[in-house]
Amino acid sequence: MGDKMEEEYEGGVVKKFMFVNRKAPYGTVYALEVLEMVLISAAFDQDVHVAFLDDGVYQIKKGQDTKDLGHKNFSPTYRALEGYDIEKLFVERESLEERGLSEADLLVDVEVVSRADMAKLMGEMDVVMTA
Amino acid sequence: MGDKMEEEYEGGVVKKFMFVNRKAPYGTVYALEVLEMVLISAAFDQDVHVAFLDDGVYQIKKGQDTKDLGHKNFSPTYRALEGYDIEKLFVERESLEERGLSEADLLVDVEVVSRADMAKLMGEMDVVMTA
Amino acid sequence: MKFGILVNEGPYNHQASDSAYRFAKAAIDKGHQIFRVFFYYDGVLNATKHSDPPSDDRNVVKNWQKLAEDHKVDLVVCVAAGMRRGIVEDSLAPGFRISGLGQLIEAGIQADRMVTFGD
Amino acid sequence: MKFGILVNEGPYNHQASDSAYRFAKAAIDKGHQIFRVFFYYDGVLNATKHSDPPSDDRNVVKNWQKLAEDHKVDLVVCVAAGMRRGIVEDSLAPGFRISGLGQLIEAGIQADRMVTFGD
Amino acid sequence: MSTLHTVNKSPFERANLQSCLGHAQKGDSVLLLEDAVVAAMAATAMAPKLADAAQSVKIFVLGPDLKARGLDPAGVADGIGVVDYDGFVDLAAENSTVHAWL
Amino acid sequence: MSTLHTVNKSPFERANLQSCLGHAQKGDSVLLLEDAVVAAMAATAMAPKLADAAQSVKIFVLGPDLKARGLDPAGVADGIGVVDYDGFVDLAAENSTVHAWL
Repeated sequence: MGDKMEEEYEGGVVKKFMFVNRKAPYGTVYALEVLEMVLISAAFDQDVHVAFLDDGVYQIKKGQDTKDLGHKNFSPTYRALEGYDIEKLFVERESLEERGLSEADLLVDVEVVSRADMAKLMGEMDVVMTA
Repeated sequence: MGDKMEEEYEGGVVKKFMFVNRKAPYGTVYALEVLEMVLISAAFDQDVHVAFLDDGVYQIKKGQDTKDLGHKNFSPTYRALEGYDIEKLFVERESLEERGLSEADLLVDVEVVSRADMAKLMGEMDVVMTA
Repeated sequence: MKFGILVNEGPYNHQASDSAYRFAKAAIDKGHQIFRVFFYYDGVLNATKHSDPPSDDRNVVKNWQKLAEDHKVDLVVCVAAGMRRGIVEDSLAPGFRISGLGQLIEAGIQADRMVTFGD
Repeated sequence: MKFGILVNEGPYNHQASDSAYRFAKAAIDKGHQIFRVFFYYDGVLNATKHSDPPSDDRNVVKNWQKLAEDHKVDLVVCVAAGMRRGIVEDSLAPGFRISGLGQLIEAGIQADRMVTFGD
Repeated sequence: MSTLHTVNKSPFERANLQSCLGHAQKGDSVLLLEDAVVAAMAATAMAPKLADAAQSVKIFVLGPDLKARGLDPAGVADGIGVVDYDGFVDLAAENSTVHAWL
Repeated sequence: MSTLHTVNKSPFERANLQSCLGHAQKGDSVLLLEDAVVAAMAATAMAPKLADAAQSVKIFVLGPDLKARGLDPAGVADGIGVVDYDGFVDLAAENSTVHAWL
């Protein structure tokens, strides 16, 4: 996919993008619409990072079942990101711990990092998108 | 005003209404639109209470000047409530204190009550409107 | 029992409108009456006839419409809040009507309980 | 310097759109360029031509329109977010255009700084 | 006279649950819904605060909102009742006033 | 490389200022705007937290948002700079990235 996309995007610039998720899913639409943003970004051949911290960690909690709400359950899409070459997913350890969650509760492969390392990583980005 | 309104409103029921303000003004529109709700309620001859707690206490801070924002400064309207026979304004003391504010900082006459008394008052209401 | 419902937020961005709809539906199914649903603040945006969400998601506007159709629920949009946000007669989906804020206070008086859904 | 701006919230309910407008205006007045303003989430509601706020308050939609007129600022509304919320071609105020989310990523690449305003 | 208090935001992000618990009276009920359901889980750092509150008020959590977020009703803290929308309606009917902490 | 962090919500109501301060790096700047300006006042219960943060990051507050809320710029805590929208633009230009804590 990478080659095709590089032809499509003529600018040639590669920036470090980070999409930061701090909010729980379903109570607000941000989680879903950020995910749509992440998917689109795949077409631009940028260096894409996706971060989950604070209540954002609930976005990738296993076992989401929205039948009784009527909302679309979009959580399986996080597992599809790999197919778009979006593989740099980071979760903050402290955020998991405060919420009584562990890596085993997550539905997708991620790198669990400390708050200090997340902060350092954020500092290396060119573009940070939040909602 | 009371007599005229009683004729207009045929139900004859008088309920204890409370409009609860917990949010700061300008960052969101809730303060302004709750105030519009309070003004309308005056026409229905109900037992109206207006409560300011948490960041809602900033709604009645003296000296608001919105010239540089373009927003309408609606704070003078709180002083006009008395003309509509809406005189039961309550402010929570603990909320003021946490914010370094005192009664002298407020632009309208209010009753400053403890959190415990505010809680008790809330418990006596028939209808609580919040935003 | 007669319930009044206040919806403070628009469709999709917040769950408030969905929760209000589920509550209203459950109340009706249990034999209660919905005296009125009043849409205020960004809640007025629930009344737009132009909403066209992805087909694999719920349709918030249609849910309200159907509730109005099936159970004659009175769906009232605040005129002043609507004008600020571009919800006018022309934009209304069937089942909604525009009126004044007095209709909310009236609901507070007439209904046995007012239940508010917001952000 | 080239700025890209992302507006996440609609007019009136949140200050985000006002803050974004003031930032854009100040940047232009200082000689910077606004590469694009992208409206996403409830931000798409800033583009409605039907907004008619009280005359003693600011007109958020008109502020953006005038900025586009006076300084040729590119105001882009996300098509998918707009469809959910009822913002379609017919509802657009002059100065706004509808396009895909790719325009936001492009702004992130092309602009020297992306500045986001939200809730 | 008793009040059903509803809270719909996560206590990790917003202060409304705390403000609610600071004002609820003995015998009142508190319903956690939408993003507030996370507060009901026994394993979170919030659990002691909720357990404390449950001494004087009845605490409930909306099951459909738990399930949507992948949270197992079996993991809800002791003393917190799980209800569905029917139960929400019953709580609103049983109490004389509903106060939404927004 | 340095970042301008923007925070627009009151720390009495939301956790985003705290999360921001937990991630800002030495030499970064933090701008308080909209409802977050209340955090800049010396007299509030938040002041010690902000003073602490000001040891390693530069903290600014947007003057027009202070004035709108009736808060006197003279009452802003020591070490916090008051800027207008021009200053906000300068901060965004001087730092290499802008991170909005929403």
